[in-house]
Amino acid sequence: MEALAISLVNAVPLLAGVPLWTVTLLLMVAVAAVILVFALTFEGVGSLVLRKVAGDIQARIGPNRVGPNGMLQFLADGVKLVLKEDIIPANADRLLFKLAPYFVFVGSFAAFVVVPFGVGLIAADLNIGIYYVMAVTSLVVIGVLLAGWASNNKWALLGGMRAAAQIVSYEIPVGMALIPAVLIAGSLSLQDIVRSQGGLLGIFGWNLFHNPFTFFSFFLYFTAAQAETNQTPFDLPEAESELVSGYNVEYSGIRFGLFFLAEFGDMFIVAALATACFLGGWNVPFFHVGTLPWIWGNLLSLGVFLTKAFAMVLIMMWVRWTLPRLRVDQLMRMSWKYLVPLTFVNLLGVSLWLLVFRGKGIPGMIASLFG
Amino acid sequence: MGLKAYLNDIVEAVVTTAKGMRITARYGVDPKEEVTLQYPEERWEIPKGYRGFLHNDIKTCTACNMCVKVCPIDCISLESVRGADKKMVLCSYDINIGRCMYCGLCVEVCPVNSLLHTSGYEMASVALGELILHFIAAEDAPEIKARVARQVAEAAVKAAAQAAAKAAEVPSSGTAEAAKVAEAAKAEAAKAPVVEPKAAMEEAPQAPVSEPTVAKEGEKKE
Amino acid sequence: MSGPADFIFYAAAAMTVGAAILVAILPNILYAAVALLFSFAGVAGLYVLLSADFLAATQILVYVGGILVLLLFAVFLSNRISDGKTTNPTHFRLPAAAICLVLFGVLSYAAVSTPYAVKKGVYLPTTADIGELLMTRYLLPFEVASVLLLAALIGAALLSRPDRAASVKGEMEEGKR
Amino acid sequence: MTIRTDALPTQEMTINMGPQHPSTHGVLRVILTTDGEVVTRAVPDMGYLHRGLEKIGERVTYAQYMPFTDRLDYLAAMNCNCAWAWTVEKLAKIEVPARAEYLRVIVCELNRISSHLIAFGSYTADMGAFTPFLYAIRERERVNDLFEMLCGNRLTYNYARVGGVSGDAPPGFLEKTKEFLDYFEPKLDEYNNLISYNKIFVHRLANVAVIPAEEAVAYGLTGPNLRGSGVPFDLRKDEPYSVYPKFDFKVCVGTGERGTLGDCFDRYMVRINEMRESVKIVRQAVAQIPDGPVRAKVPRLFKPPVGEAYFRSECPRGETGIYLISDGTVNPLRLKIRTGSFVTMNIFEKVTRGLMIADVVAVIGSFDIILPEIDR
Repeated sequence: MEALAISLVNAVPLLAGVPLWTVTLLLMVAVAAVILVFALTFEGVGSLVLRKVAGDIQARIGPNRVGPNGMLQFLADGVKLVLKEDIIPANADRLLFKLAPYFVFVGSFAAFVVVPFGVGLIAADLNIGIYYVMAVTSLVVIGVLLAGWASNNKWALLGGMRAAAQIVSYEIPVGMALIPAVLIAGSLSLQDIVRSQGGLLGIFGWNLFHNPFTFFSFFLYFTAAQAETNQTPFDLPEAESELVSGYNVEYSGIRFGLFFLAEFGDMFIVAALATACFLGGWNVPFFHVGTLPWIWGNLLSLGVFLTKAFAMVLIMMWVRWTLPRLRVDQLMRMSWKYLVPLTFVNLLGVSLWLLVFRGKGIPGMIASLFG
Repeated sequence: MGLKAYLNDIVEAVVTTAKGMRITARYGVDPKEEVTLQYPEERWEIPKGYRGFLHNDIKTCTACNMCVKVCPIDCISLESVRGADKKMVLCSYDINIGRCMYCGLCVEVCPVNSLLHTSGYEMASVALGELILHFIAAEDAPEIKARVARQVAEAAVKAAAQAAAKAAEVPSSGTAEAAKVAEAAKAEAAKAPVVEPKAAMEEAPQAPVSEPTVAKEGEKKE
Repeated sequence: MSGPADFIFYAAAAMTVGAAILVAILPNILYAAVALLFSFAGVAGLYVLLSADFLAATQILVYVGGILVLLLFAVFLSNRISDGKTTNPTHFRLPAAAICLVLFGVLSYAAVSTPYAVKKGVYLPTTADIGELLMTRYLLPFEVASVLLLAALIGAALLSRPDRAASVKGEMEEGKR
Repeated sequence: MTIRTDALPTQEMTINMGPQHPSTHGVLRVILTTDGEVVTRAVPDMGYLHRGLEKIGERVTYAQYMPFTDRLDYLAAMNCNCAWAWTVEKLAKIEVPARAEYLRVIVCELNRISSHLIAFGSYTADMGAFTPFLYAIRERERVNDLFEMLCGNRLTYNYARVGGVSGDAPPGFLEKTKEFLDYFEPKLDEYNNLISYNKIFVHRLANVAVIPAEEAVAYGLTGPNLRGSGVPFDLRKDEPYSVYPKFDFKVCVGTGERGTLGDCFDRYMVRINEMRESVKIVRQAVAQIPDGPVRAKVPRLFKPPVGEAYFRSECPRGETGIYLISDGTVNPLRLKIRTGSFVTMNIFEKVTRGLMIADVVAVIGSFDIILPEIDR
């Protein structure tokens, strides 16, 4: 970021008099704004697509009244959420009730900062990238717990407790399933991980096809991450048919909107991490994006990345509209009895593979066989 | 739980999920599977025996009260007066369509098929009172009553005159009865309201025109 | 360090200390927990300023995502949550204050008297170094800590596991009823 | 599955589930006492939908009561209609034309299909899968179309009459019925692939709320809830009425294929299999239906002889028995209705003890209760 600021100061003579840190700060704010706009747009469009996909799968049409073919439904929803009365229950804990949605939203939104959208399109290429995502999303737990408690509603409380227990226990398999990608790249930075899957092997350069263990890792990650973001079949915290709506049952208006946005934000983060860690990120198959001019390279890689990520989001929606929901003890059992041991075994397998074959994957070995 | 069962569990979960997802995918991709009817624009074909809103053709209605009696929830109310020909004349016929449960019992019992189900099913109103269908406007009721009363009175006067004539013609047979009839007719005529609204006299839209003659014939038969 | 970094340092420090004070004095235990969250966040901010990014993320992940959640769970489970009032009773104010003052004195003496090897802050990735150290120099403490945690885990699992004999007995009693 | 928390006692919590709750299938209120997520006691509180249906029956005539039976179980109104008609006919010993009986059986079985579809759909929705619910609704619409064609209404049919049915099948009805059956039968396999044998779904249902056969009998369960416990009791076979003896079908019972006999999964599977049997019955009835009148001569002011009659028939939610005392006037002297759902609620408190909140939803769904039947 500072390098960018220096180049900006050099390029624009008008900024010469301004202290460097001010430029950097302004730049940071601008980038954050861009990310926020992207996140909000995705969340809006995502909600529309979710409903459209639901409609298609359920042999009906889905929203089609607002705008051409229902395209503007999300704007109508957004306006509705903003204009709705913001109700705070009489016996709720007012301060925590108001505070909780922000924790959830911040926790979800902060993760967008390290998503590698393109060759040079990343808000902050932290060298602890993946770890950072895991850390900030833990804010969501606190927000959900407080929301459940502050509502002074037993269903909300149960939902909050469920959510917290679920997110905490699924953090482990999620982390363990992502480590193979880290091991292969030798870095926690998401950009490094994406770069490690480049090269001229095309889609076989992806970590997904690196070795059998990474292949399973991807599915383990995807399953566990679905649970961590409370997607069906793991949507117990807001299980509509059991807990009415879970931790957000008492929320209305824009505060509910924040929970809603955070949910879609989490969905994208999961898809983006899966894309970056296993599906080659912004790498264009058989093509080195870095050779293109800055603008075109970035646009191309952005397109590729978003395509992959949205495909993942679609698959999540597809799963969501197919499967029933687990029970809370089964959910825990699934994490501790199935996902955690499997991810550990998988991790061991990947480590051994890397040790034995000196970091080379199956496609790499085949490629070297043919020279 | 052995390792085999453990792995079987996982495989089964994956396989059954994949099976389900194949089905949902098929529905998701195939646009022919959409069954939604875009209601206000598209409508479904209403079958012949559809039980929609009730409609009473008051021209044929004989005010027999069958529908009122059979209705389990008293949503039909009817008021009628006896006309000059001893037949009932409707002066109000209301169906509370907000209360009606479209069971069709009233239509079934209607002897002259004047009460029918229409194919209408859309109705919305902001006041409960609007849900009461008046087949005869409420303000027409006094008019009809007055008109019928007038006709009854006229018929009674005529009948009395005839009876008197008959009595005069044939004094030997049944004088007492004839006199009685004449008395009754006179009394009835006296009962009829003296002040009649002018509007009713001027126009009687649903007036059963041939009633007085029919009445005469009926009496002659005696 | 330039101006803004100093400002951020003081802001983070103030947040840490201020939130910590709030934790101590707030009567509502849940508010105290939220204040603790801000305190942890302040500490994480300080770590970031010290170029210890891995540590900062760990701070958030472990303390906010783990410890604090556990704390909240404990509060929820041990109090009459349906009453909607969870208070933090304040007893023994004077002795506590005295002990805290003594502790503060000791700590500040240690902080002032330690000869720190102050280097100019260079931003370098620390993750690899931490990993390397954990696997070489500090392998023994690391493993000891792991074994301790494992023991604690097994113990917790054992404690929360329902007594098999008791449950069978319970079922029989239920059958009698 | 029972979870014991004797070792770690915590404070119990009382939660109101309902009367407004998405998965109590109406306005049932369940007072849950829970220890965390484990239910220690679940007391159903009924009566929010009480309309005095039995008392109404003593104030209206025999013919007028027919629309009220629609409201007894609005998802299987045809079955209730026919039950009332059969009871009154038993009381007054009225001979019903054969065609009318066949039509009744056809509509009863079609309505059993549509009712079980709702049971299946709402159960999967309770379990978190929303898509099968809409598929079920889609199929049910077709049944409703058939009924609309037959009697003009889509939900409250009021089709049966004392002495027959309200009208003969319009031309094309039987063909359309066949068309529907051909369309519907493969869908059952699709449901099974989509959700019935889904691992998560099976795990949610298997071994939950097991009702042993003797207990089910002792508590007076009937219908699919009884058959789910493995008791092959079906009034259509065991106490045949109408023209049921002429059809070849089998009584579906729970087999405990995925867990213990008598668990939620068995009750669920019985309904799925019963739909298949109903398809079979309707096929045979459509093939055999004779020509002729559809209504016996019954005086308009119908006065049955003094006496009493009890008639029970197999409704989708169990046995619906109607007890009728006539004093020779146009109104029944006393009317008592025994419904499957109400009796089923007796065992609710017993089977939900020690389950989790999510299981309570599963139990309510597996009983396939309907509130108008419970409260009447």
